[in-house]
Amino acid sequence: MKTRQRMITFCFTFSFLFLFWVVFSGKFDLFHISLGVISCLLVSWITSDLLIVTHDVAKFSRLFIGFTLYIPWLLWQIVLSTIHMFPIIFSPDIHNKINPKIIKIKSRIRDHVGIVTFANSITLTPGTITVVANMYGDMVVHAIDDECAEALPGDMGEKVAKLFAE
Amino acid sequence: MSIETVLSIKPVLAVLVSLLAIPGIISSRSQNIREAWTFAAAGIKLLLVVSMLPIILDGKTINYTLVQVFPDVGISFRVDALGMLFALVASSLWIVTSLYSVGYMRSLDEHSQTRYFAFFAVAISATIGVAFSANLLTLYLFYEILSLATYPLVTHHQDKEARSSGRKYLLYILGGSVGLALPAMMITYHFTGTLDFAPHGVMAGHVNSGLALLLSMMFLFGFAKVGIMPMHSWLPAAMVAPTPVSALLHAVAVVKVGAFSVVRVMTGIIGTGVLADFNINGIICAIASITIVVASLIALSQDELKRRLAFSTIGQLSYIILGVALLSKSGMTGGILHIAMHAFGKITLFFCAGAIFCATGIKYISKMKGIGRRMPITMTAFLIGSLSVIGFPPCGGFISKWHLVLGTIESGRLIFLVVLLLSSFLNAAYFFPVFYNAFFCSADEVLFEDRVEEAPLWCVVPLVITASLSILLFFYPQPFLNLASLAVQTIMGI
Amino acid sequence: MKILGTITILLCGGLLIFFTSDFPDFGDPKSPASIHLSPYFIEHTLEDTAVPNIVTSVLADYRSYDTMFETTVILTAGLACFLLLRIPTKEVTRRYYLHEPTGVTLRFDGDRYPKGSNVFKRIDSNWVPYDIIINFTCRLLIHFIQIFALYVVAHGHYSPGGGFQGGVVIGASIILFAISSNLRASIKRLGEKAAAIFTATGVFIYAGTGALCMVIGEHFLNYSFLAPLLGTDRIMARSHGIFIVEIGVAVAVMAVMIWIYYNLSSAGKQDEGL
Amino acid sequence: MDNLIFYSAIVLSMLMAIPLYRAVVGPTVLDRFMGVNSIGTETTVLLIMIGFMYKRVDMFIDIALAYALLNFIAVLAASRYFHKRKGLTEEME
Amino acid sequence: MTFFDGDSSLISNLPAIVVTLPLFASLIAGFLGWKNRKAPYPIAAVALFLTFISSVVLMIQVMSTGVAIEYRMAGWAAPVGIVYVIDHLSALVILLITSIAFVNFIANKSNIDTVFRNKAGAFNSLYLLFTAGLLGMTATGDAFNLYVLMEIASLSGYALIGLGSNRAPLSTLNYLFLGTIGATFYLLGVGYIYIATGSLNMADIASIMPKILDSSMILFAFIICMVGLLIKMAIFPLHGWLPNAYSESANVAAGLIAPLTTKVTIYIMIRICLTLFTPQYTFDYLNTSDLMVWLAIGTIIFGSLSALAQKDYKRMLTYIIIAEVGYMVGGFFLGNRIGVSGAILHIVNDAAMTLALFMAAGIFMWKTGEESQESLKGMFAKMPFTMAGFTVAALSVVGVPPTCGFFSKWYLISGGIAAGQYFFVAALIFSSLVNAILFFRIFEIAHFEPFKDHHHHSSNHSNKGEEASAHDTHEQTIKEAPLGMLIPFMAVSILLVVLGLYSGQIVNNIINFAIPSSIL
Amino acid sequence: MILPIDLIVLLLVIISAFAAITVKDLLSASLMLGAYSFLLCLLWTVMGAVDVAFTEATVGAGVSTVFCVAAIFHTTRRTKD
Amino acid sequence: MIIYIAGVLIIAGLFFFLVGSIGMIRLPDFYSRLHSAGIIDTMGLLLSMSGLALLILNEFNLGNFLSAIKIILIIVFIFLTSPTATHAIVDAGIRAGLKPWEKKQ
Amino acid sequence: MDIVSLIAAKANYWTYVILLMVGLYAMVAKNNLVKKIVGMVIFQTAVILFYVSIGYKKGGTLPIIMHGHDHGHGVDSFIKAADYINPLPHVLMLTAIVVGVATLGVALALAIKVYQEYGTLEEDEIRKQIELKG
Repeated sequence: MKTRQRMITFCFTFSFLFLFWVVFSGKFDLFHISLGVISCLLVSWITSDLLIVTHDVAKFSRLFIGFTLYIPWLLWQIVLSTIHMFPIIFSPDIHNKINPKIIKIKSRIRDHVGIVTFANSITLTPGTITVVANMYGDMVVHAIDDECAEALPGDMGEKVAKLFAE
Repeated sequence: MSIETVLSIKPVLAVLVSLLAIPGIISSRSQNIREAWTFAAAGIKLLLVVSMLPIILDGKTINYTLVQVFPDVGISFRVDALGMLFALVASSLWIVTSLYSVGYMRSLDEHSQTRYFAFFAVAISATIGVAFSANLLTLYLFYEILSLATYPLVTHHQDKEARSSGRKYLLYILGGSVGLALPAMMITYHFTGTLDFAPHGVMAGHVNSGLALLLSMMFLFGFAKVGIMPMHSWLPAAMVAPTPVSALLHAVAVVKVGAFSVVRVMTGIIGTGVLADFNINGIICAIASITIVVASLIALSQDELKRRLAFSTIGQLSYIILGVALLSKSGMTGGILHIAMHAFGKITLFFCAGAIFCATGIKYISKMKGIGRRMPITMTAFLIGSLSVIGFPPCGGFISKWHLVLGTIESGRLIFLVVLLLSSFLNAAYFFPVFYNAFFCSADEVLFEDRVEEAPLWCVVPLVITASLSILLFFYPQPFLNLASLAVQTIMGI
Repeated sequence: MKILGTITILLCGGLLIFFTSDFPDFGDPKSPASIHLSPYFIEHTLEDTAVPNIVTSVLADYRSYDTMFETTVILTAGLACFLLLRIPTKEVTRRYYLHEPTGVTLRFDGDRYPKGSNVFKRIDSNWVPYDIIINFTCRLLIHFIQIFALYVVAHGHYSPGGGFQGGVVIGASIILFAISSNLRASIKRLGEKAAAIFTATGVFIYAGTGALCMVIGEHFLNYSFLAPLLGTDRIMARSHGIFIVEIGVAVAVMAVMIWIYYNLSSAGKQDEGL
Repeated sequence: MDNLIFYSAIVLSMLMAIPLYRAVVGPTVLDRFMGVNSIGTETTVLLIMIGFMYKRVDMFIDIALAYALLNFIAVLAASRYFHKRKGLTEEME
Repeated sequence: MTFFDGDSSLISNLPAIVVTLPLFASLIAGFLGWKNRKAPYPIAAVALFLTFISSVVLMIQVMSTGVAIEYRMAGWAAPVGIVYVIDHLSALVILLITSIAFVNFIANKSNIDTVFRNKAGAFNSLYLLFTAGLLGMTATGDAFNLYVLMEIASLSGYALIGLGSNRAPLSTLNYLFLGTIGATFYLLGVGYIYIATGSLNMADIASIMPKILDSSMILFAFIICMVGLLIKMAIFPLHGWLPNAYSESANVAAGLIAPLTTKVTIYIMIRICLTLFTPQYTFDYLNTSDLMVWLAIGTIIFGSLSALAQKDYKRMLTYIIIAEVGYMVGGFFLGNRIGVSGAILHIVNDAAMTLALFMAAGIFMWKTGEESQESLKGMFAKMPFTMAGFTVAALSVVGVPPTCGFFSKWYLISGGIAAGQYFFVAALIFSSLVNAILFFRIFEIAHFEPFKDHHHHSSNHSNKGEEASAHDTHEQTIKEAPLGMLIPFMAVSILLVVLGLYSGQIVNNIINFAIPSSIL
Repeated sequence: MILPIDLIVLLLVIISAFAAITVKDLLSASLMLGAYSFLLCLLWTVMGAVDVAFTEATVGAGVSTVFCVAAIFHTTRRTKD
Repeated sequence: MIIYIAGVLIIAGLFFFLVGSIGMIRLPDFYSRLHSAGIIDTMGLLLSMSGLALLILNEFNLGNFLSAIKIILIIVFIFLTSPTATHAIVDAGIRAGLKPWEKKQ
Repeated sequence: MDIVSLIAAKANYWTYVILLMVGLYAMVAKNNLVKKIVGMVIFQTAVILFYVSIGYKKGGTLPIIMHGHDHGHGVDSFIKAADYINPLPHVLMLTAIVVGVATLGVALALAIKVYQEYGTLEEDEIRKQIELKG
C-alpha cells in the first residue's frame, strides 16, 4: 500500500512535471524529450514527497474540476473587489473612507490545501488580507473597510469548503 | 709592461679554507678538537698563501673568476703583490692570534667560545678575500662579510656596554659602506663600465674633477674601517671586545682591511693619474695628517690601555693613507710596508694588554705601577712593540717610517714631514707613561702583590713570537719590502 | 573621511564623465568594439558550434577557459565561506523540542535530549509556529522552480540561460525550501557534505572534460576531439561538449549557492538559521 | 500595435517610480518590502513588453518567469527575518 | 635535450597542465577532505611538487627554444580564443610561484595540522586554488582572463588571511574592499581598452596600439588599469590594507600570500605595460617615468619609516614589503634596461626573501607563541640554525653581498643612476640603512637579552637563578625548531645566497630575453 | 525606439542605488539592493543582453538578497549611516 | 480583432497599475497600502499579461502558442506567490509589532 | 550636437560613472561594514553597465541567431554581424556577475565574523574597542 501510494505520487508528479517541461521546451526531438524525461525523473525523485496533494485519483479529479470552476469565479470576485477599491483610492477624503480593522473568522475547512486556497483567495481579493491562518480553520483577516470585513467568510468560504468537503 | 697572469684556484681555496673549518668547529665536542680545527685551517691557509708567494715574486699575478654576476663584473679573485703582502700578514698572524685566543679565552673561562672561534674563522676568510679580490665588487662583498662577522666578536660579552658599542660599530661601518661606498661604487660602474682593479685606475678619462673628488671622498669615508676622522669613533668603542678580538680588529683584520681597501681604490680604481691631476691626493694627505695629529693627542689623554692603543691605531692607519696619497715611490712603499710593520707591532701591544688583563684584571695605565717587575716578559714585549710603533730603529716600524719620511721629501711636501716627526714624538709621549709606570716607579708605589705572575703560557708565547718577529723584520724585511716595491712598481708603472 | 571621500569621488567622477565625450555613441554599430572581434563570433557560431545562442557558444566554447575559472571562483567562494564561518561544534548546549501530541515545548540542556523519539521534534530556539500558507505554497512551487531550472540548463543553446542561471535557480529553490520550512530539514535533504562534494564534482565535470580533450587530442577544452566518444561529427561534438560543461557549471553553482546559504544563515553552526 | 506596446512600456516604466518611491521613502521596512514586491510584478510585465519590442518574446518569457519566482524568494526571506527577530524598531537607534 | 624535441603531447600541453594541476588537486583534496582528514595534505603536496617540476620543464623548454610558447585554450587562435603565452618572463615567475608555494607548504605541515584541524581539506584546497590563480595570472595572454584568475587568487587569499587572529576578519574585510576596488578598476580599464580596440588579447591589442596612440580612451584605460593594480600592490597612498591583513593572518597563509601577491601584481603591471600597452606607449609616448618613480620614492620612504615604528615583528615585515614594492615599481618605471632588469630580478629575490622572513616568523611563532619583537629574546642562543637562516634573509633585505638582495638593488641603483633619478637612488640607500637598523634591532634583542621561555612560564618561574645563567649553559640546551620546518627554511636561506651568486646568469639568460629590445 | 525606456530605467537605477546606500537600516539597504538588481536586470534586457539579465535576475535579485538578509539576521540591522 | 482586444486589455492593465500605485501613495498605513498593492499584483498583472498573451496569439503557430501558455503560467505563478508574499509581509508586520492605523472616532 | 542626441549618446556612460562613484563613496566613506558591502555590489555592477553599454548596437537584435533553432548546423550565409548585438561583453559580464556574487558571499561571511568578534558593525566602534583592548 505504502509503495503503491508512493508510486502513484511519483507518477503523478512526473507526468505533471513533464507537461510543464513540454510547455517550457517546445522542442520535440528525441534529444530534448529524453532530457526532459531525465530532468523530470530527477526532480520527482528528489522532491516527490513534497507534492502530496492526495493519493486518491478520484478525489484528485474532483478537485481538478472544482478548481477549474472555482478560478473564474475567483477572478470575478477579484474584479468586483477591485472595483470596490476604486472609490476608496480616488476619494479626496481617504481617511474617512476607510476603516481598517482586524477580524477573526472561522471556516469549517479542515483540509490543508483548502485552508491555503481560502487564505490565498482572501488575500488575492483586494480589500482583505489573511494575517494568520492555522490548520483548524481559524483565520485572522485584515480588512480595509466594513464592507469587506462583512463579506467574510461568505460565499468564498462556502465554495472552498464545498470543494474540499470530505 | 705586460703582467703575466696565471689561472689558479688557490686564492679561492685560501679564502674558503677557514670557512670550511666552521662546520668542524661547530660540531666539535671538546675544546681541544675545536681548536685543532682552527689550527689546521690556519696552517693550511698559511701554506696556501705562502705557496703562491714565489709566483707573485716572479712578477706574475694569479687570477680566478668564480661567477659572473653583472656584465663585466664577477666574483673574481686576483693575487698581486699588494694583496699578497696583506694576505701574508693576515694569515701568519691568524695562527698567532689563535694561539693567543686559546690561552686568553680558556684562562678567563669565557662563554660561547665555539661561536667565538667560528666567527673568527669567518672574519679571517673575509680578510683574505679582501686581499685577493680582483674587483671592487668582490672587495665590497668581503668587506661587508667582515663587518658582520666581527659584530658578534665585538659584542662578545653581551652586556649593555657591548650592546651600545656594537650599535656604534655597525652604525659607522655599515652606514659608511652602504651609504657612501656602495653609491660611489655604483657611480663608478655607471661611468666607467667596469669595477676591475687596473694598475693605473679605471677612471681616467671618464670623470671630471668634481666627480673624482666626490668619489674619492665617498670611498675614503665610506670604508669607515680605516678610521679616518670623523669616521673613527667606532674604534675606541669596539674596545669592549675580548682582547684577541681587539688584536684582530686593530692589528690584523678590520682596520687593515679598511686601509687596504682605500689603498686599492685609490690606486686601482681612481688611479694615481687622476689623483695627481686633480690634486685630490693633497686633500687626502691633509685629512690623513689631521687624523694623525688629533688621534695622537687624544691618545695622550686616555687612561685605559686599550683605548690608548685604539687611538694610536687611528693615527697609525692614517700613515698608510698618507704614504700612499703622497704618490711618491718611497712614500707609497712606506705606506704599504706600514700595513705589515704596524700589524706586527700593534698586535704585540694588544697581546700584552690582554695578558695583563688576564693575569691581573687591570685595564688602566695608572694602576699598572710596577707591573714590569711581576711580568717582565710581557712588558719587555710591550716595549718592543711600542718601539716598533713609534718607529725606533731596532724594530720593523722604523723601516716603514723611514720610507715614509723619504716619501715626503721625494714628493716635496715638507709639511707632512713635520707631521710625521711630530706624531712620532707624540707616539713616544703616549707610550712612555706605560713603561714608566711599569718599570721605573719606586718600590713603595708598586701596586702588586708578590703572587702576581706572568700570564699563562698560551698567552705569553704568542706575544713573544710577535715581538721577536717585530725585531726580526728590522733585520730581514725582504719578503715584505720586495712585495711592497713590486706593488709600487706596478702602480707607478716604473 | 566623509569630506575626503566626497572630494575624491567628485574629482574622479568628473574626470570619468569628462572622458566619456570621446566614447563612441551609445549603440553605435561602427565602434571598434563592434567591428573588430565580435563579428567573427556572430557569423561563425553556427558553423563552428551549431549553437544559435552566441553568448552560450562564446561562453562555453570560444572562451570556455574563462568560464571554467568562473566556476572555480564560485567554488572558491564556497570554500572560503566554509573555512571562515564553519564552527565544527558537536556539543550543543541547549536544544528545544516540541512534543507533537501536546504541543508543549521543552528545553534540554547538554546531552540529555530524546534520541530517536518519534513524538519529540527538534525546533529552533527562536521558533515560529508552522505557517501553513507559506509552507504549502513553497512546497508546491519548488518542483516547478526546479523543472524550470533544468529546462533553463538544457535550453541554454537556444534561449537565454544556461548552466549558471539554471544552477542558481535550483539553488534558490532549495534555499526557498530552507526558508519556508527550516534549515535543518533542508540540511537533512542535502547536507553540507553533499553540497561540497557536488561543488567539487561540478567543477570536476568541467575541468575533467577539458582534460579529457587534452588527453585525446591536443588542446585543453577543445571539444571537437570528443567527437569519437560522443559518436557525432566535430561540430555537434562542440555543441554537446558545451552542454556537458553547462551541466558541470549548473551542479557546481547550485551546490555552492546552497552551501554558502547554509553557512551564512546559520553563522557556521549549520543547526538553525533564517 | 508596436506603438501601443512602446508607449505602454514607457508608461509602465514611469509607473514603476511610484512603488520605487514607496520603497525608497518607507517609512517602515515593511513598506519597502511591499514596494519591492510591486516593482517585481511590474517589471515582469515590462520584460515581456520589451520582448515584443525586440519581436522575440520567447526569449524574454523565461527571464520574466525566473524573475517572478525569485522576487518571491527575496521578499519571503526578508519577511522571515521579522518572523524570527522580534521588533521593527527596537534594534535601531 | 631530446626530451623536449619530440612532439610529445604531455610536453606540448604543459602550459595548461601547470595551471590545471593545482586546480584538479584542489578538487580532489576538497573531495577527500570530507572522508579523511589526513588525505588532502599528501595530495596537495604531491600536486605542488608536480607543478613545480612541470614549471621547471617549462622554463627549460622556453630557454632552450628561445621563443615564447603559445598555447591555445579550446583550440581557438589568438584574438578569438584565450591563449596562454609562456615567455621568459612568465616562465620565470611561474617557477617562482610554484617553488614558493611548494616550499611553504612543506615547511608548514605541522602548522596546518594544528591550526586548521577539521578544515584542513578546505584549507589545502584553497591553498592550491590560490596557487592556480597566481599561475594563471602569470601565464595568460588575455586581458580578461587575467581578471578572472585575479579574482580566484584574491578570494582564496581572503579566506586564507581571514582565518588568522581575532582581528583578522576585520582587516581581511578591508583588504577585500580594497582588493575589489583594485580588481574592478582593472576590469574597467580592460573595458576602456576593449571599447577602443575591440579586442581582449594582449598581443592583438599591442598590434592595434600604434594606430590609436593618441586616443584619450587608451590614456584613460592606462590610468585606470594602473590605479587598480597599484591598489592591489599596496603602493604608498593606497597601502592601508596590507599591513593589517598580512600581519594578522595565520603564518602558513602569510608565508604564501606575502611573498607572492604583491610580486605577482607587479609582474602583471610589467606585463600590462610591456605586452599590452607596448613600451613605446608607456615610456615614450606617455612618459610616465617621473610620476611613477616619485610615487615609488614615496612608497619606499613611507614604508621604511613606518617599519621603524613597529613593535611587532610581522607588522614590521609588512611595511618592509610595502617599501620593496616601491623598489620594483620605481625600478620598472626607470624605463631603461638595467632598471627593468633590476625590477624583474627583484621580484624573484624579494619573493624569496619575504618567504624566508615569514618562515622565520612562523618558526618564532611556533616557538614562542608571540609576535612582538621582544619575544625573540635569546633566540641566537636557543636556536642558532634558525637564527643563522634568519640572519641571511635579513641581510638580504638590507642588501649585503653576497645575498641576492644586494644584486637586484645593484641593478636598481645602476638603473636609477643611468636614468638620472638620483632621488630614487637616495631613497633606495636610505631604505637599506633603515632596514639595517630594523634588523639589527632584532639581532640585538635576540643576541643580548636572555631567553624567556614563553611556553613553560610557570615552570621556569620558580628557579629564576637558572634563567639568569641561561646563556652560560645554552650549549647544552639548544632547542631548535622541528626539522620539518627547519630544513626547508635553511634551504631557502641558502637559496638566497645562491640566487645572489647566480643573478648574473639569471639576468643574462632569462631576463634579457624577457625585456623587449625597444627598451635600451 | 528603446532609448526612452532606457533613460527612464537609468534614472530609476540611480535613485535606487542612492537609496540603498543612504537608508538608515541595513535590512532596508539589502532590500533596496534587491530592487536595484531588479532594475538593472530590466536595464540589461532593454539593452538586449538577455543572458546577463537572466543572470542578474537570478543572482542579484534572488540569491544575493537572501545572502544579505541571512547575514543581517546573524548580525544586526542597526547602522549609523 | 484580437489585436484590439489585446490593446484594450493592456491599457486596462496599465490603468490598474496606476490605480494600485496611487493607492500605495495615498493610503495612510502599511496594512491598507498592501490592499492597494494587491491590485497591482492581481488585476494589473492579469489584464496586461492576458493582453500580451493574446497579442502573441495574433500570429498563430506552435511556438507562439507555447509562449502564450508560458505567459499564462507566469500569471498562475504570481497568483500563487503574491498572496503568500503578502501574507508573509503582513505576518512580519504583526510580529514586529506594527500597529494598524485606526480611524479616529 | 544638440542636447537630446548628446543625452541619448552618452547617458549610459554617465550613469555608469554615477553608479561607480556612488559605490566607491559608500566603500570609502561609510562607517558600517554591510553598507560598504552594499556599496561594493553597486560598484561592481556599475562596471557591468559600462560593458553592456559598449555591446549595444542600434538596430541589432538579441545575440541569439534567429531561426537558428530548426536547422541544426545548416550554414546560414545571410547572418550579418550588424544585425546582432555584440555578444562578447555579455559573456564577460556573466563572469563578472559571478565574481560579484562570490565576493559578496565571502564579504558577508567576514562581516558575520567581525560581528561575532566585536558585537557591532560600525567601524568607529570597532576601532574604539580595539584601542580599549590595547
